[in-house]
Amino acid sequence: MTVTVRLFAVLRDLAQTDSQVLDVPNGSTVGAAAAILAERHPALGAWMGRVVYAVNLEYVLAGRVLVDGDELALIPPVSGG
Amino acid sequence: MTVTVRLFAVLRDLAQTDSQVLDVPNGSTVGAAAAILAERHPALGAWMGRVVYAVNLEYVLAGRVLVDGDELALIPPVSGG
Amino acid sequence: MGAAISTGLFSNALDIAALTARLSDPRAGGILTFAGTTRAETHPAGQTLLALDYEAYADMAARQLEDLAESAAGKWGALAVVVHHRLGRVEVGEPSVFIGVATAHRAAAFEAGRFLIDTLKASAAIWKKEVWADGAATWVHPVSGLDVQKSGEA
Amino acid sequence: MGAAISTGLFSNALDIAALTARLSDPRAGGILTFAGTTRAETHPAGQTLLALDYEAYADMAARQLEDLAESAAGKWGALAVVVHHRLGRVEVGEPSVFIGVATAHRAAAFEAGRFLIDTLKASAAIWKKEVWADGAATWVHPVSGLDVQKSGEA
Repeated sequence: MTVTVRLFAVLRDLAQTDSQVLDVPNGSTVGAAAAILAERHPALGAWMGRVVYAVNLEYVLAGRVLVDGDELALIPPVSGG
Repeated sequence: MTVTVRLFAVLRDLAQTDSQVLDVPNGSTVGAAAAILAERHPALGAWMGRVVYAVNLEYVLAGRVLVDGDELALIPPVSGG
Repeated sequence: MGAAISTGLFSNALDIAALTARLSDPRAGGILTFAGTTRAETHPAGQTLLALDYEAYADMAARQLEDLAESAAGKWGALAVVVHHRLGRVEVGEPSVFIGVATAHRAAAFEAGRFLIDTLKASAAIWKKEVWADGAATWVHPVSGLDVQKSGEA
Repeated sequence: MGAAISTGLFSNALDIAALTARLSDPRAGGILTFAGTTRAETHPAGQTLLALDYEAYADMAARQLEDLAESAAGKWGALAVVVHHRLGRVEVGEPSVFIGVATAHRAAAFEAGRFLIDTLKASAAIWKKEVWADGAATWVHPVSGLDVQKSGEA
């Protein structure tokens, strides 16, 4: 199945992309998909311990199971305001 | 000696004056001056337990000793804001 | 560098936008404002509140508002402080008091703002009279915090 | 009667006066506003801060700001709530965020206001980049509350 991954701020700069479609095995968790992404973009590695996740615009934990077509966002520490 | 007494809000309405010069014995306290005032204006009686005092624009306690020419204000519960 | 302070009692309407603009400062990270407004009320007997009518012991209250602003500047390092209070008739929906503070960080802005309005309400020599639709007018002389709430304060 | 709510992310300058005017309500006794502004900074290495550059996960942040405003309306009975955030470049002295709330009593206004700005800063999917006079630009990704203070937040 495929999920769309969104990257922001320092993550987008490091990966040199703000969005990409990722092939992941059916039933993958958010954490597993993030690991596949990190393999493809080694530059993200140092940040993977500091991101949280959102699926379809809502914060989720790493154990959340993805379904085909989900939008998965990696959210580095926020600094709005 | 004389002090000028200032009255506000409900006290002014009851006494039908906002200011008056009061003769008090030398060395009178604020509390003693207020008692003289209350004798002259019985309508203020019910309020005398609820006022606080200011002398020359600063809050003081009833024991404060007045000097000739002081401005003594009776301050009913405030409701600004 | 000292704080920019503006305080006073005014018979004309408070210009919230102009007062807020006075709080701009390049050193500021947060600007907090609070306006107390005359709230529509219905008297237990069914009357509607038309307005509040404010009076002050003007010389004393003016000095108190200035002291308040200076305290906020000193205690919270405020860069700019505004404390303006209306006198006379304030219609429903109109502001009777405006406080504003600019600080480097937001926690100080909230604390200083709360201090300014709470202390003003508790101690400034200012009184309001409720003016009702039937022409009745009653002074508000609260007995306690609870009575303050009941008698129509913000 | 429901609360009047206005939220969103905007590329144009925030019009503080117009946003404050939206909070007027005859049922209100208090109107609180807070604006977070870009604070003049000097980098430890001596550079001067020119501006902050904001980006957001726009679809998510827009929904979060709306949820925040609805929470404040529900929890504190706010009559009107505004939560607007800038995107793009915000020069020193300019506001990047504006929150405002109208309530019947002042304690609720302060509590709801603090909730809005604190929760927005802690959770909204928005990021800022510091843009320095020498052209350097660094993302702000705070490690903790302490780091947030050090990295230039209000």
